Amino acid sequence: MLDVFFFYAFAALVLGGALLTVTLRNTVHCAISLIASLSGVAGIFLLQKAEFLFAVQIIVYVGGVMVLFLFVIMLVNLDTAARDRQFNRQWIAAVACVLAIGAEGVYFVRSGSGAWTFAAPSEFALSAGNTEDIARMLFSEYLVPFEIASVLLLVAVVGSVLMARREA
Amino acid sequence: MPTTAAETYFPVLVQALLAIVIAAALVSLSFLLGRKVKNSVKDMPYECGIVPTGDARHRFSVKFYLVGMLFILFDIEAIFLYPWAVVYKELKMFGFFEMFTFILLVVAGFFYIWKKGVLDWSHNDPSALRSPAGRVEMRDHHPEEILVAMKR
Amino acid sequence: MNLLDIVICTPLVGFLLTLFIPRSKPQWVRVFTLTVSVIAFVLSVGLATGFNSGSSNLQFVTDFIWNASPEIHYHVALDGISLWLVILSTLLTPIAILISWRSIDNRVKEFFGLLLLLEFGLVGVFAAFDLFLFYIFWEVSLVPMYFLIGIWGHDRRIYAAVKFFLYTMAGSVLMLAGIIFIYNRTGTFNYSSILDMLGSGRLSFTTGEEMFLFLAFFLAFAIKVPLFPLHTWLPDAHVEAPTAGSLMLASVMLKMGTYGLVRFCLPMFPGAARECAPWIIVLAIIGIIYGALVALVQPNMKKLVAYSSVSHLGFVVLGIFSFTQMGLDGAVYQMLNHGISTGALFIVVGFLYTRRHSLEIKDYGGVATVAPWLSTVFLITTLASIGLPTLNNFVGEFLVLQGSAQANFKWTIFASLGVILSACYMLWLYQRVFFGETPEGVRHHMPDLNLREWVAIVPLIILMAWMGTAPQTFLPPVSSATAHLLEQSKMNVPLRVHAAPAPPVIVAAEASHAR
Amino acid sequence: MPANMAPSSAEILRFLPEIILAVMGTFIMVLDPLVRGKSPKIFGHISILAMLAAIGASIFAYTNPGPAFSGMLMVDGFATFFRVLVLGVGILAVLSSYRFLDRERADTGEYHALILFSLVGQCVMVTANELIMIFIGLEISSIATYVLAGYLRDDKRANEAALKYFLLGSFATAFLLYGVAIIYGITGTTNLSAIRAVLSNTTTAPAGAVVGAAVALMFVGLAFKVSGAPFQIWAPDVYQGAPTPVTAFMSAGPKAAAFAVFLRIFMTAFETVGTGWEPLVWVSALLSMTIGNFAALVQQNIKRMLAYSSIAHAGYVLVALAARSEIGTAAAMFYLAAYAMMNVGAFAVVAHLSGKGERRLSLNDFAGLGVKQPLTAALLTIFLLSFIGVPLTGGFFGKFYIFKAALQSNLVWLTVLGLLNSAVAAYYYLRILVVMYMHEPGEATLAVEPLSFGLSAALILPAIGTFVLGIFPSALLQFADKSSIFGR
Amino acid sequence: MAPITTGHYLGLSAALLLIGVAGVLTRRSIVVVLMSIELILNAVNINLIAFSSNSQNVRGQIFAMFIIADAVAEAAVGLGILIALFRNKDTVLADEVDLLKW
Repeated sequence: MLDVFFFYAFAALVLGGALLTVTLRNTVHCAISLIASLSGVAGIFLLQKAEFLFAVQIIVYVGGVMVLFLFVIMLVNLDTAARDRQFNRQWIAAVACVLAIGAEGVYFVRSGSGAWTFAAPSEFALSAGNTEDIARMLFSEYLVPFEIASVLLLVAVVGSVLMARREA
Repeated sequence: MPTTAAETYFPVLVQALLAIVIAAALVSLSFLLGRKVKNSVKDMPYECGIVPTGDARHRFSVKFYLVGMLFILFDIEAIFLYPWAVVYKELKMFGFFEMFTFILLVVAGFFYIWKKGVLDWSHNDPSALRSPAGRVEMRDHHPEEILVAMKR
Repeated sequence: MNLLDIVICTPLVGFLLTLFIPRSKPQWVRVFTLTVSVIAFVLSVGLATGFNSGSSNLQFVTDFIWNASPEIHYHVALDGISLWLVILSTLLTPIAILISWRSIDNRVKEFFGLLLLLEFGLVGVFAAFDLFLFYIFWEVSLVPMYFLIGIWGHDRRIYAAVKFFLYTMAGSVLMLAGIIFIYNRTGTFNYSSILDMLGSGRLSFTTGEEMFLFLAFFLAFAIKVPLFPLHTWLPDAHVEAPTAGSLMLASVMLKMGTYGLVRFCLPMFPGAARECAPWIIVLAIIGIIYGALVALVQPNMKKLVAYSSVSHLGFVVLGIFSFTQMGLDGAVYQMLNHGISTGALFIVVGFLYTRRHSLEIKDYGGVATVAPWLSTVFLITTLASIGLPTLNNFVGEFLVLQGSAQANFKWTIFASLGVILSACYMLWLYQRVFFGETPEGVRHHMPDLNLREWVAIVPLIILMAWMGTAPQTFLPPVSSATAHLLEQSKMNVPLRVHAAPAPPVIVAAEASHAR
Repeated sequence: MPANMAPSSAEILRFLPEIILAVMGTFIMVLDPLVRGKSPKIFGHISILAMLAAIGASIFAYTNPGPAFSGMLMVDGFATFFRVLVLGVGILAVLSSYRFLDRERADTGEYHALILFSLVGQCVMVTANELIMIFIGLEISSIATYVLAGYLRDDKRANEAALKYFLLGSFATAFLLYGVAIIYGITGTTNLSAIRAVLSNTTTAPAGAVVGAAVALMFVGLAFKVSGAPFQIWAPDVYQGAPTPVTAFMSAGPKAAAFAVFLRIFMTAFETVGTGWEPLVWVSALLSMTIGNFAALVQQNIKRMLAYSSIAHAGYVLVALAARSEIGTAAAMFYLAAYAMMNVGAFAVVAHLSGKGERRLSLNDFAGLGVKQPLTAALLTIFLLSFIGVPLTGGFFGKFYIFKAALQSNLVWLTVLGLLNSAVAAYYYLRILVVMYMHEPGEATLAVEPLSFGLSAALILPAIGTFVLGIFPSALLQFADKSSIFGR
Repeated sequence: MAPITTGHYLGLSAALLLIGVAGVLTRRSIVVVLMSIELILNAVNINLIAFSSNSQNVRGQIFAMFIIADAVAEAAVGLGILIALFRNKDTVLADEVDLLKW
């Protein structure tokens, strides 16, 4: 019961935040709505017993990415932009795309659970320690993606320094 | 034994709610009960605070962005480190080498940043953005101004 | 490696070696390429002497697998039809080099090198007996001609070159689709194997497939011929091309189209070919008359000759689709004749152009008085082109008309109109250019033929007379090849089609409307 | 359990090319601030050596093919083919950038480090047999390429190109991920072979509509990456705005790698639901060819024209995918190899001609190149003829194999329309030839500098390759044929 | 109230995807477009976590970790590119980025 309540509460937070993000005029307000939305996502993670991901979501998104966004917003001083027209002229494309995805969603809702067949639960159930589960699999089976992720970070370091830094 | 995540974290929620209520109550009480005086001295920095110069909206140095960016990149490194630490004992030496390789590459990135001088704040901010819309006008706050404001 | 392979390779090797001649030595280039092309010609004459004209078998066969997957054969051979077309190509290349000797003075190396590359492609097209190899040579011959027109042509050369390339390309991609389709069905590109399979019934197409394939091939060839109404690229290309380009284009490249019709369309898709024959013949006859009428009113000599080509090649198509021995013999013979006489016409027009720098008929007049030998040569060529008895075209046209009369007499009547009209426009041209008042410009700039020009034109004049008086030198190999071809194209054909003579044009048209 | 997960030496060998590239990329990155400005060419040399070593390692890894790291990677003929292909593209791109970087005074280690990192990503993509692995490889490659596109920071066109590429690229990635997530949900795995097993088992197969939605989402994501219509809108802007050697690189390397992923996912995991996705690919192939070719007809900017042509060529490869057969896969592989060579070559010529600041990019700037620099013009002619599909060039056999595969799968209309398209395409390639040979030399060609050593190498090597593929195609095709079964 | 099933999470994720796509396509401000892309990535993560808990295997969560890492890398580079553009152009509106035909 509590579960249901929390789900709808977090879902409202997620969707409300998201809607405000894409509609608000002031970019700083958009960023703050985004934080709300992402926090809601973190709550959703928690409901699904993904505690580790919950922590990551808070640390990385709310603590990291959003700060970055705010820095950039201040760096490029978006106030002038906020006074202008807010939406571009791609309405038709947007409506078509949204309708297509929406129709798909309606189709699945109407056809009910029959349309969905989920993968059968695996033989071993998740243990209580979410982080241990992740760690065991990450550092054995997902060894290569993990190591290669460091290259991804390096690319990001070189790329952002190269792009943002002004050569002396 | 709680069965769902929501029940597990119910105490946490109660605590969070409590914190919010207390904080909100304190702020709103002082707002409701306190005496309101509005003059420019009230808007001045308190005691030894620095007198603000310029517009609050004036541009940040790109250095803030760079440092922020570095922070979250190493943040990612940290989130990989955390589960590793949890199972470190099981992984033994293999786990050590695994993480060593990972960290080595990230440290190479750090070295690069260091040598590039991104962390060097001492120079006269060569990486500041040039202001496209003309310089923001800097206003000086003279002591007389403050005195005049106080008299009002 | 037999003689045919050597004939094919000589121009290619010559082309590659030309690339290494220093740019500063244009004369070396001229001499070298002329030598190479003469060697190729002499070797190809050896082909004719070594050819057993009584046999319809392929001769000088080389067949090895060039590419394993998909299996592409380097399969070249000659039969009576390809033999003469190969020799025509090797004969006209040195002549083309000779007539460009002085008139081409910029980018000499590229020009003469490209002529050799063109020769390589042309000889290959006529010798290839593998569909894929044929397609490759077909496209290879396209590229040098594109550059020849585009770089050394006249004012509107770029338009003409691009139009030429695109028309041919559009047709040939459809042919490629057809070739791939056949390959997917048979697993081979080897033309002999495909014909064997068709003959033995191991390969057969449904009516719809056969029609699709026939049209895919036919369109590619019809554009090249060019058959009315696909001819519009031809006048542009001819007028804008340099003389050597016009020569090679008219004399040899147009034959690629008619050759393809004879070689591939008839034996592989006989049913569809007969089904479409009435329509194609209507187009051919329209082409004959239309070409002649348009030629009649042309103010430009090259354009006049170009439209006359449309008219002449209509005869060739008529002969091919009459499905008679005589008609086919005549069609093949007419391909050679047209190559010789129209080639000669372009050469002589080129001589006039180098002297007067104009192609407009109104700029000439009275040339006969200042350059009598030039006039004589032009006259002989004109008469040959008209189809005067004892000259070459007469034999070809006669055979074609006789063949078509066997199939349907009405066609002959319409086609004969074309012969009469050709006499009109050619003789009128001759009269306007060579007789009458001699303008100032002509009087002072019209020296008679020089030695190089004599060397270029004399072989063609000899051939005109030879082919007109002694066709038996040339016809036997052709006849045995066409007889074999007719035999092949009767296979797998439902009786109703080849037993009855094709219906009269108009009736056929009405009948299909009724359907 | 985890302790004995330590990889065997065979597994590490199979991963050696990526290791070499990553280590050398990091090395160059660290070296850059240390030797900055002293000997800028050294970075290029190192990266070429690294790529050669990686090619060697790829071939060596193929001597002992098989899966590695719990099925994450699959070193098979397919992977080796594309590894060598993308590395070859990398070498040619670096060769053609020496002079360019020198001219723009932008010769830094970062450029080469990013190219090597991007190659790490591409090698991972083509080797991966697992969706997470593919995703990470794709992202490394893409992010590095976004930055490379905006490498000349002071050039507004490059800024714009990078931004557009980044926005649409990450949008596409998000779509791809959504599809992947659904696939994970209904199959419980991200391993391609395991997904195939689930989807092909008729009793446990998930509902078609869900699979269809997931496949469609992934198709959208991948079509973005290979610039297939109707998701091609980014390509012309990005190709035009990016520095030319980078355009050469990204229009061949990452594109080939994305196609490799496309082929591997759709021909292994989703092969059993092929009738469902074939119409999608069919439409996209036709649209790409048509839009690409017809839009290219009217372009005046040479880079933009080549960008549209690259959309059209993506369409041809999609035709091969629509054939849904092993020979189709082999044909696509062959085509991509031929395409990579002619495309890198053509862009290298553009880089050579464009001059400092890339100002000379109009079609008319080629006027008279045939007179001023016959060799450059002749090489470009070879590439253009290969683009058109004239016999004896690689492009011809590529098209031939593709349409042969399509006809074998009874895609008659697609074949006919595709071939007509290639005839249309001849027109705009001919325009370049026309300008190059039939116009008098203009200002641009008179100012063009002599071919530098690196550029000549970057032109002559692909020209030789184009001819080799055009005259002896079967050697490569047989390897592709053998590899088109993905080591199954 | 009905118990919360995996389907509910998928519905939430689909709605978030929808909002994100709409944001990417309609907003002019590049920063907001970037935020919308983050929204889509979060929609993916919601999906993954729901599937992960449904099928009781942890792969989905690991996948989500990598997606977060990637989102960070993308955001860092993307904002870097934005700054580089801003230096030269003084605009952060998507449809004013029009030197090349859009």
